[in-house]
Amino acid sequence: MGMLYDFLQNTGFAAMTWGNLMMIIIGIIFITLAITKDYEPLLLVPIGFGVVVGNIPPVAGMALSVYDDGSVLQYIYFGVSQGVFPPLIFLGIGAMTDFSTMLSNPKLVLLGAAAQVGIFLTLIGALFLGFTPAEAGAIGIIGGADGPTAIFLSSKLAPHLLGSIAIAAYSYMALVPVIQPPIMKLLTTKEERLIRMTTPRQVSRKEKIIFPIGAFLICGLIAPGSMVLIGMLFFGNLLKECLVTDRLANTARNAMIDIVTILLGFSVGASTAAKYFLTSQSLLIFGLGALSFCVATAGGILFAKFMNLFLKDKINPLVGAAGVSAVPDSARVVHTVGLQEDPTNFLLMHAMAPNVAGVIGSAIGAGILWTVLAL
Amino acid sequence: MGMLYDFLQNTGFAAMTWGNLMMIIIGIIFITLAITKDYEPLLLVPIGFGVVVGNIPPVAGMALSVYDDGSVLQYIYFGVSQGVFPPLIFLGIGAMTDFSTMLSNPKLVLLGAAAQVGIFLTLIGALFLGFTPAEAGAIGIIGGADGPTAIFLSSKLAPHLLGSIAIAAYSYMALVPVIQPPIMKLLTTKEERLIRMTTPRQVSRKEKIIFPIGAFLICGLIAPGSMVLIGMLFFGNLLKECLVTDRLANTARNAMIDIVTILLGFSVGASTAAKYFLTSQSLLIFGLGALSFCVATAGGILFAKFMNLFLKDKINPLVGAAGVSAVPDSARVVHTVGLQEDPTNFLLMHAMAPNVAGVIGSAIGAGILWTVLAL
Amino acid sequence: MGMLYDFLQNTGFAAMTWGNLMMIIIGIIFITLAITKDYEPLLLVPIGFGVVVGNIPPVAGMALSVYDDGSVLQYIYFGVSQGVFPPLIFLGIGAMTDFSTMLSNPKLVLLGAAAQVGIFLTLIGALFLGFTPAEAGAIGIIGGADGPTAIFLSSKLAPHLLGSIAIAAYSYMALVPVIQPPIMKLLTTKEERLIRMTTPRQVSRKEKIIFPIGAFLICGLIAPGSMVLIGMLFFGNLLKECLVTDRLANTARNAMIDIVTILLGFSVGASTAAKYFLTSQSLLIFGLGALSFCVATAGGILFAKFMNLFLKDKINPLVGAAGVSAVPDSARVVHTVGLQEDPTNFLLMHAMAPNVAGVIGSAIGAGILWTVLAL
Amino acid sequence: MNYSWQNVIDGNGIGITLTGMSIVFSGLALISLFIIALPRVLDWGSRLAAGRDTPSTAQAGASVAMEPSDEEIMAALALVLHLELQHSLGEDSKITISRQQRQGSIWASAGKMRSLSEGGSHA
Amino acid sequence: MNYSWQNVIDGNGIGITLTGMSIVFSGLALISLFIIALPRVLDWGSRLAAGRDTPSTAQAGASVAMEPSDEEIMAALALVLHLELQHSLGEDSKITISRQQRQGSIWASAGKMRSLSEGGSHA
Amino acid sequence: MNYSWQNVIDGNGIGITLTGMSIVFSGLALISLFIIALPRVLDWGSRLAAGRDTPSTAQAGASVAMEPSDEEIMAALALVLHLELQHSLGEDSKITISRQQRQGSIWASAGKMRSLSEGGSHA
Ligand code: NA
Ligand code: NA
Ligand code: NA
Repeated sequence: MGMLYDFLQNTGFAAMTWGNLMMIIIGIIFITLAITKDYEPLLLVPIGFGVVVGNIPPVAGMALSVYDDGSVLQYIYFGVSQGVFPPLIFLGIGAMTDFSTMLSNPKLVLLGAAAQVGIFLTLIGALFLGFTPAEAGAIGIIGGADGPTAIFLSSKLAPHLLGSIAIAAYSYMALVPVIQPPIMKLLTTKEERLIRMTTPRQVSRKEKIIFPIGAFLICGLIAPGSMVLIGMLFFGNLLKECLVTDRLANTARNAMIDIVTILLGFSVGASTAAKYFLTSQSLLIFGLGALSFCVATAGGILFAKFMNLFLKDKINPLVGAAGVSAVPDSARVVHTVGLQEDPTNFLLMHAMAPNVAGVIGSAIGAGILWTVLAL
Repeated sequence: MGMLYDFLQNTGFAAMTWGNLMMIIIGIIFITLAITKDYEPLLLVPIGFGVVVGNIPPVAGMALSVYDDGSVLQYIYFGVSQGVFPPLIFLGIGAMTDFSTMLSNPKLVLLGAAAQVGIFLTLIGALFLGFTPAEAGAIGIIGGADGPTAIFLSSKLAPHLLGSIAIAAYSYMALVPVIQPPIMKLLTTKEERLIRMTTPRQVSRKEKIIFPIGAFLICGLIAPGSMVLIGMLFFGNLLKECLVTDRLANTARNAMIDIVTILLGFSVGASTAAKYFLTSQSLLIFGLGALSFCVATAGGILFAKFMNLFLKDKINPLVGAAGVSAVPDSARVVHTVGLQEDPTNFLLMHAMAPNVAGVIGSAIGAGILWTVLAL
Repeated sequence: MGMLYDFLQNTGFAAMTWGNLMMIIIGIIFITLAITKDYEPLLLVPIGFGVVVGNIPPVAGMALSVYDDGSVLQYIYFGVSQGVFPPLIFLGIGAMTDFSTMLSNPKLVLLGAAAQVGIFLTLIGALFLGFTPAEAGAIGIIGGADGPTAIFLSSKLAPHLLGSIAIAAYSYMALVPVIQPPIMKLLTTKEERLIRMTTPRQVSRKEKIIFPIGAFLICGLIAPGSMVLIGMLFFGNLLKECLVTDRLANTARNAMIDIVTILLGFSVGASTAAKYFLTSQSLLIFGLGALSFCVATAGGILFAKFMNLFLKDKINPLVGAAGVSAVPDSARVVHTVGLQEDPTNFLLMHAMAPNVAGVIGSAIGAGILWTVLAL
Repeated sequence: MNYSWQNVIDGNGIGITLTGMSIVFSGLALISLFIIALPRVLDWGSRLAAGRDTPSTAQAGASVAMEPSDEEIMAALALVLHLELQHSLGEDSKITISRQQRQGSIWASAGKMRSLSEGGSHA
Repeated sequence: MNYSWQNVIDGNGIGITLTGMSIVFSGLALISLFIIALPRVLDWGSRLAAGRDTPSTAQAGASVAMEPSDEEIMAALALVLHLELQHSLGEDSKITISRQQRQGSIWASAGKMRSLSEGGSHA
Repeated sequence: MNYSWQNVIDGNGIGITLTGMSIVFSGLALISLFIIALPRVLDWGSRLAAGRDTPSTAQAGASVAMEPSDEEIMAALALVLHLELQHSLGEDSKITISRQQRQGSIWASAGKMRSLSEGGSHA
């Protein structure tokens, strides 16, 4: 019976900490929110279950967790820790994204640049709080509101904070419908929210095919650090738009992205063992993350108002809020807030332009931060 | 012509051994049985062809076989040797398993525990025959009647026996319709085989969603070594049951499990080069494996009869035989044997409950053996 | 502003070389040809975009390109550099190939052997030009007209030439409709081109199932070096033909081959950074590659004419040109050239026999070269 | 190899077996209890949520749920029939589960955008 | 950790922010210019190809293209309706994008061969 | 690099070529012989199984099988037509092979269970 006693000493019940319990409850809350509120279920369900799995107390000497050499979870987590999964997800996103809203609204692209101010002001905030420059860069990218980009940059600049940054990024992306509307209403007048925008022109197949190649060259040459993320995004988009590689585009946006999403979400979740995750740093990161989403939203809206000073065809400044990316939730939020003022003013198509531009903008931002801070 | 002569010296014809020839014939028999008898074709066809490929005599100095560093087959076999493939298969199985038969028949769950006696008695037998404790544990798991679990535990406890254990496990799983019926008839009376069971209650969506999380916590905390296998099984099941991640569940149970099954089966087969496989140990393992399936079947049936001593609503003891797992073949066997006695007594739904419970039971067993024997 | 200046020093605009620019244009030409001319789009689009990505000038100190340790692209390229992707592609090709044309035309199989003379004469040419024997073998395999085989052998014999050899092989495969017709017309008379071949017999399911196993044993035993490629090809074919593993065959020829094709094409393209690619060696390789396709085509045609000296049922010598593989383009070319002479003479089915035999022939050739040159 | 019971004793075979079977039974017994408790807790929770004013209908619903609907009896019969036919018809009668795709969350709208614009008449 | 502006200065936070925002804006502004230029260059190219004899119709075509077709207005309305309904109907009304397979290039003919021979009456 | 026939001799180019072509021809000739022998062996096996009492019908069947059925001639014509049309219609006329799923073995019954219970009326 000594063996039974020894074994029971090694069960999770014996080694359970309050931290583990708290994290397991957080994981279950993620799953519950995903199922009942439909907040980003494709990410929050895998992450939530991963959090539960990652907080089963480990047995000393057994290779179980993502932090134990040679464990299965570590092999899966390898795609996260080396930054391999995010570009593959971008490949799939490229193969399902239609850039034609952006092609027909070129001036709205700048709103996707303005919202990236959230990245850099958060970086300043993180520096102020005492994080190292590399850590501050990785924290700032939460303001990019783009999960794969945040994971990619964290894996390069601050692997020890990857779990917190990824969880913060995905949490706030899920909470975009809660965070953005008050800021949008605060910074715009009723007249501004009623602005109707002109119907965009149509885009030819040729433009759609040439766009991903040209845009990749611009991004890759101006910020080579963004080459892999942006390259995969536009590669996927070319597979989709060129029409002769439909079967590849279909696999990229179905089986491939699904497999990577499952493995990425689950293993990111499993990396949040209480021992590594429940630190004061994580708390600061969550605070800075909330700040970054607010700053980014404000940045987009205010820049839209600034552009209106010079434009004849006014932009509805609500559309600026979609510049934070968080595709497509922030565009939907813009649409919904617009409908509240005028039920016949459909902003969704207009909001998609800064929305996808914001993805490009934050990937460029990540490339810059990587180059500046890793060298 | 010297070169031609040298080359011919390196062909497989020249280096062929009787062992290789015998293994090639075994591989072809596997394929033939899979095709003509429909015995587990998704596993026996890949394994059989892998056996044929793995027994082409190697060329000294060339990296060809799973045992040669840097060979393609070794890279594929990596997922087997490190235990990565089995949890991924469990993810897919979770995404295609409906636990509602079990949720509506909670008492039948215990039959899935009883059948695991096959694991531990086989372990004792293997120790008796002189295997080391770690080897004995890996051999015992054949009695779990679950291929991925057997491969996972062997990769951790006795990698040098992995091929034999995997082949034995899959062979006997394929032979379940041959092995179980005589034992079932021997241990039950005609009256017992005629017992009709009450229609199970229906299960709500909420129960189905909460079940995988709760059941994972129980298993993970009581036997942390089973965390990865059980975690993936219930993760897959949550993806399926929560309804908001259908696309992930679909990919997990289609493209993902297919890819892993192809690579796992083929490379396990290819690891059975005669030189490593045709040993007296393999023969003993096959003997112990047959024993373990018989013991497990008997364990399930006898425990059902034991439970009937206390129950008002009697269990048909045939259903106990489904506790060995070998999903879904042993449940089908129960159904078929039941129909032979009474063509209107449909036991399939009842048998599925201990059947899936047996999967959980043997994964817990594997976790315990890993913890006890690897430390 | 010093930082901005430093950053601009690190942009691609600053580091761009004429070589990079030229390669980017070549990449764009590949994409354009694939889209407008439908030349092998599934390969040329990924390769072309990869060439563009791989020629964005790298930033010193950052792990970006396939040549930088720990970069994402290097992890993806790993499947190419270790030869893992080509066998997986062969698995998918096997699962989509119907060998029944070959089974019903056994004598045409020899044409697939004759065309492999292109491999060996090119090897002699490469030796003459001063390449080492291993390099010459890798260059010769371009004459096999089979992309995965060329990549596999290059990764084993001459990794530093892999990019050039792969690009040459795929380029000429895309250009088969341009290269072959003049040679075909030059080497045949009008009477020969008008020969009608007898309708082939039908093939039973049993033959189709036994064929991949028997043919694998012949190839594997006679040239063990071809074991992995040929093994995967016939494994995939068995999955398809045995009918009991349809779901595996479907995944192998859809999701699995698509994922591998995307990653292989993109990373092969990305390995063509001007610095490594634009060498006089690459130029010689392209020259030898063109030669090899011509020699292979001529070999197939002339051997068909030679066989006609002994046969009562004459072979249309055009069919010999399909022996170069380049499945299915060279068979289509044969069909088209045949129709030009006689619009009612359908050669496609006849041409498919040497076409698939050519795949087997060049894989055997690769196995021989690997064995002879790597030892 | 020498066959002997001493090996079993040295390898602590009995201890492992007793420990193992105890834990396996405990684990599955806990799951069994969890399954038994789950509908009761959910029922109690939903009654709590409903303000305790309709306990009778909730219970009625539960008892109704104990009996399978005609639809399900038909489905069960169809399954059995299917399984029987499978034996006689062999491989070609295997079921085919059609693949359903569901675009969710992040990518859903991108998908919608796409189908919208590709449905147009341009290019 | 000590909170202080000195950290920001030491970490060159201002410099990074100014550099970063400049590059991000430059990048997206260049993309914007590229998008603006693209249809003009294509238009100019196609007019060049057409021998400059039909500039008026090309321009007419361009202006026509500025207005959405009835078909597209319908599609947009359908989208909006769909998005609204989604809120009220919940998860089960998510769109399903059917999977289309396309066999191309290398494997296309193999696929054709297959469908041909499997469609036959033999075994 | 220096171009010379000496390189070829040093690299044993002729030997490799002769060896290589011999082996390639041997391999494919063996496959050819195997293919020729296969139907005869199978035929002989099935006649052996049938007790040698119906050799004439077996041979008759074989000769019938030599001629393609109407169905197959139609299929061949359709293929050719299809290939021709492909040239004129371009990319949009590419074939689409629909994806068929088959749930087998281990997971088949799980799949059936699923479709059964999900088809029911409960939650
Ligand atoms: Na962004
Ligand atoms: Na079991
Ligand atoms: Na070839």
